Amino acid sequence: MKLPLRLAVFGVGVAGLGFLLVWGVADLPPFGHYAGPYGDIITKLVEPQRHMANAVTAVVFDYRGFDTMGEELILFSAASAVALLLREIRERDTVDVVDAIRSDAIRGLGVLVAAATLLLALYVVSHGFVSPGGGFQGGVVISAAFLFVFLTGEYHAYARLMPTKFAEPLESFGAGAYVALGLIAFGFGLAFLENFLPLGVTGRLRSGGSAALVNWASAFAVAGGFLLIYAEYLEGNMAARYRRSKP
Amino acid sequence: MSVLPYLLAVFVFLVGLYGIVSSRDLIHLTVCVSVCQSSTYILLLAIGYREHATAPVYGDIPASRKVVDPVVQSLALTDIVVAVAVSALLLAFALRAFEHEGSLDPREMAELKG
Amino acid sequence: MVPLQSIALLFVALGALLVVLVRDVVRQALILSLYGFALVVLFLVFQAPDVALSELVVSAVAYPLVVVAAIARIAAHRKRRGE
Amino acid sequence: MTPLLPLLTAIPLLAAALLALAGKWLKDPVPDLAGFAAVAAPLVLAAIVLARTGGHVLTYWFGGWRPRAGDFPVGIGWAVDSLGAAFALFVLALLLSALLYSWRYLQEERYLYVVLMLAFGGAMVAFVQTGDIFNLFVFFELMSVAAFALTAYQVEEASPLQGSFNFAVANTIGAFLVVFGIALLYGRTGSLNLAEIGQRLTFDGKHDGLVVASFVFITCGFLVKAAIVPFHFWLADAHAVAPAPVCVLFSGVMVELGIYAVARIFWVVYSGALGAFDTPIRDVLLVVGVSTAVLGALMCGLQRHLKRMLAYSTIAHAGCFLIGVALLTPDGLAGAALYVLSHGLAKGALFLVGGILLVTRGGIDELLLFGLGRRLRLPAVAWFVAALALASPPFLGTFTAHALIEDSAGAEGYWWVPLVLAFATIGSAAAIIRAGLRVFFGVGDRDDPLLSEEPTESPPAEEKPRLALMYAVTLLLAFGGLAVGAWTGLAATAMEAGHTFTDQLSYIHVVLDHRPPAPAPPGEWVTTTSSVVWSVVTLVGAVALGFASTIRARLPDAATRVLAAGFAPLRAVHSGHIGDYVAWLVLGTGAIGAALAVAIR
Repeated sequence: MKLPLRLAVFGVGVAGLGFLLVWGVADLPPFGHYAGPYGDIITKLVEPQRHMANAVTAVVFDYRGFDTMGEELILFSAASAVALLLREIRERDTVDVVDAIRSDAIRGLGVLVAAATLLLALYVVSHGFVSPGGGFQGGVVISAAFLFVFLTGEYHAYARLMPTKFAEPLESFGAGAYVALGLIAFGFGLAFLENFLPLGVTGRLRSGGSAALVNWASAFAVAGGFLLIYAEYLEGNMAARYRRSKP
Repeated sequence: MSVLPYLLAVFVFLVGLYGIVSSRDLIHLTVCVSVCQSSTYILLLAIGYREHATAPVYGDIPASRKVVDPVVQSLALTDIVVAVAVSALLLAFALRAFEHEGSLDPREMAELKG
Repeated sequence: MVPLQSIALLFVALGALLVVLVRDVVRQALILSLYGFALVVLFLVFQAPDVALSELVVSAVAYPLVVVAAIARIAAHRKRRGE
Repeated sequence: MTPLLPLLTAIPLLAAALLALAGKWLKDPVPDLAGFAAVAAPLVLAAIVLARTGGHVLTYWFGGWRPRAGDFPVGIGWAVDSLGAAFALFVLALLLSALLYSWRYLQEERYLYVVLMLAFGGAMVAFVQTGDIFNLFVFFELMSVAAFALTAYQVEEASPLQGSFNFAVANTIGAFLVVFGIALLYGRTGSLNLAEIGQRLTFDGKHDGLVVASFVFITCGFLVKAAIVPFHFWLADAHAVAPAPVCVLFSGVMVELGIYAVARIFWVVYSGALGAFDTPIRDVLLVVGVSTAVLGALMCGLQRHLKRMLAYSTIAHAGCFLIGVALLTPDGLAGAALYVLSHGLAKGALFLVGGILLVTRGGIDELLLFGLGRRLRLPAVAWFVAALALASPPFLGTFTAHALIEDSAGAEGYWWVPLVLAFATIGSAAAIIRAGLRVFFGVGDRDDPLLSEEPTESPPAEEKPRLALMYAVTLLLAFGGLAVGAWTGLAATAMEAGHTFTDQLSYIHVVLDHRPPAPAPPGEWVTTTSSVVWSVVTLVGAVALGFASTIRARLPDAATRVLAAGFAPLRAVHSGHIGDYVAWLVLGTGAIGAALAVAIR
């Protein structure tokens, strides 16, 4: 179809779809007046049942931990597929790589910022049951730490720190550990992904029972998955970019 | 006023769809897909919001405070991961398709016809 | 609804429109990042700090960067073909 | 048995992660053997589960969050009835066949292929068992992402990756529609458990905008996966580029899961609230199903790329499945279930023959392969046996499925349904027979003015294909598809399963109140004369049209021109342009929504 015809088809469709969308959301409870009950029941139960201060993390890793397992596997499958698809192009394109940024100050700064981000990430992961944060967000921040190394232009440092050979096992390990933790509970005669450790004290770092382990598994899976995606996209580029900047 | 945030989600969704339909570049199109997806987080979080309520995290606040719904937030978190995973994959497809066709314009690569 | 929420809503609506309407992919990636920040603010005023944190890292920083990387690859490829 | 339910999905998923971790260091046959084991073990479990579900609904609560009777469910629950268990078993059986077949079929990074197949299979198994709407979405996405990746697997090939791109974009937008529907339902009921949502909607008794819109969004979202017109465009593109063993799963179960989800959501969530509007819902779904069946049947007569032709045949049959479900009767659903079984096996065999042609003859194009398959006797047998199974011959193949749907339609006053089923079956089987005659026997002409030009696929790298294993799997599937119709006892079992599936109240009681399900009335199936007559008509029609199609080039020029001109718009609509596909998707959702809005308001 030519663009005008396509837009005409789309326009007619959008009239119907838009009407349907508006008609549907108009019957929702007014904004700011969520009627429950799911979230309310959880917020009441989470402290006495789970000794966790962050209800969102409790839902993600405990009440609905099985969803999160599926989610880790989505990331795992997608990242593996991206690696598979782009690796071949990259191998074809890659040539010698020379670092463009030669200033020691910038290099030092990059590593410093990366280290600080990594520390922050570990804090975010470990405090997931206490404050906003947790395995998913923390995992993303871990991967961001390595991005800083990349952004300051240290290809060799970056390649040493974060080659795909390190990201790939990390994500597989995280995803596998998540499923395995489910099966461990199973081995104890409990339900799949049921808590099998003491719950600890609310507000302390070591609260949350075995959901804390799930939290870490998820952090590894997310960090590994994101690192792999960055690596596959950025590394090929580095090669292209540096080849051009080569004298 | 009380439906405005919901209408924002509807608007963003439709705008994203328009972008996909009218796009002339697979990378542009992929970004429009992610705009479309962001409408789902807006809708989810808007549904779970409560007036004069705080986030469902009880660091120092008394447990009697009204809080917003934690479930929609966890659903939105899941949705974000899914979004990035799919977008990364779409970009990879676009790159490979470019390798093969030498173009990113969906009009020029309609090899699968009929 | 508080004023801050209205402003955030407005910015998100504008951002979405701009991301879609800008046809140049490099500029689009930049605006995508700004749109991500608008969403972060919206999620904060919706009392969703966990979601805002993820959105900040993923949609405002990491994803636009990946898009830019993809664009750069295409550019490099085109250049090589042209040579 | 119930405590073992999560293993059905946990074993393949854990194996996928472990294989990805260790795959690089494993010597050649180990990843494959691990893959077989990781599918065979849950396959055995699924068979046991199926045996235990007869008349029961098994529930399982993850994380130990089993609610007390009457309490609000805070965790994720699975609820497995006979139909769900049968589907899980079927998924795993086809997955094992595909893995065995592809032992030596694909070479590049092959442990990753096994990894993605395991994730794909594990996701599909979870998808059919779950009783939680967001969990349904999560595994829908996992199966989609694995499927996108698998279409693009043969990275060495120059095959257009745009097929995968179109597939991914269309299905992702379908998923957004599903999320919108879920969000609306959550805003109304504050729950994600299917039984709880169904109970609350029924208790509310409202049929307002929210209920109708969420129903339309979820239904249309899943119909994208089911390749129903006008959401079907991606399917042919994806099948044309995906490896043959992957197509077996796409056509055999993935598409069908879309319809399964529509049925599950309709009966558990909406059948109470929209109970008074059975007729408009039935009519809208029937219109959509009939258009799909007709369009698929017409399009497969125009394809020379064998996998693409088979993909359009899948679309024709998907329309028939939807017709069975759309009757909104237990028997129609039972017919659709049997149809899925027989079609999945037969269509699987056909794709595998396509793969054998690729490996041994280096092509997948009907006219380029003309007569080249003469010495491939066993694949020829498999091809024609599978074609026969799909042609609904008396007491074989899809016969019982057709008969159940036709009888149920007759009881509801839809006398024309057998005509549509016959049209779709004749069109699709004739195209398969035509291609088989040309490729394996060199019957008819080498040129055909009605077939389109397609890029041809080059064969995957091949060292020593395990042809014996490939032949064995292919023949097994083909004869399995034929045997389904002969096993008449299966019809009665399917009817009982259909009753359990469609009993909303009983499902809710089982999940929320832990009561035993209401017993289903014993299924009793008698062959009617009209179903035998229709089956003879379709068989004769398919064979006659199949032979006639091989010599289409001998038609007078004027007739050819008229036919070509008639098909031209149909062809033009399938443009390969993703923007077009999304425009149609929006139009379809809008139209279905408008029709239901008018009828229900």
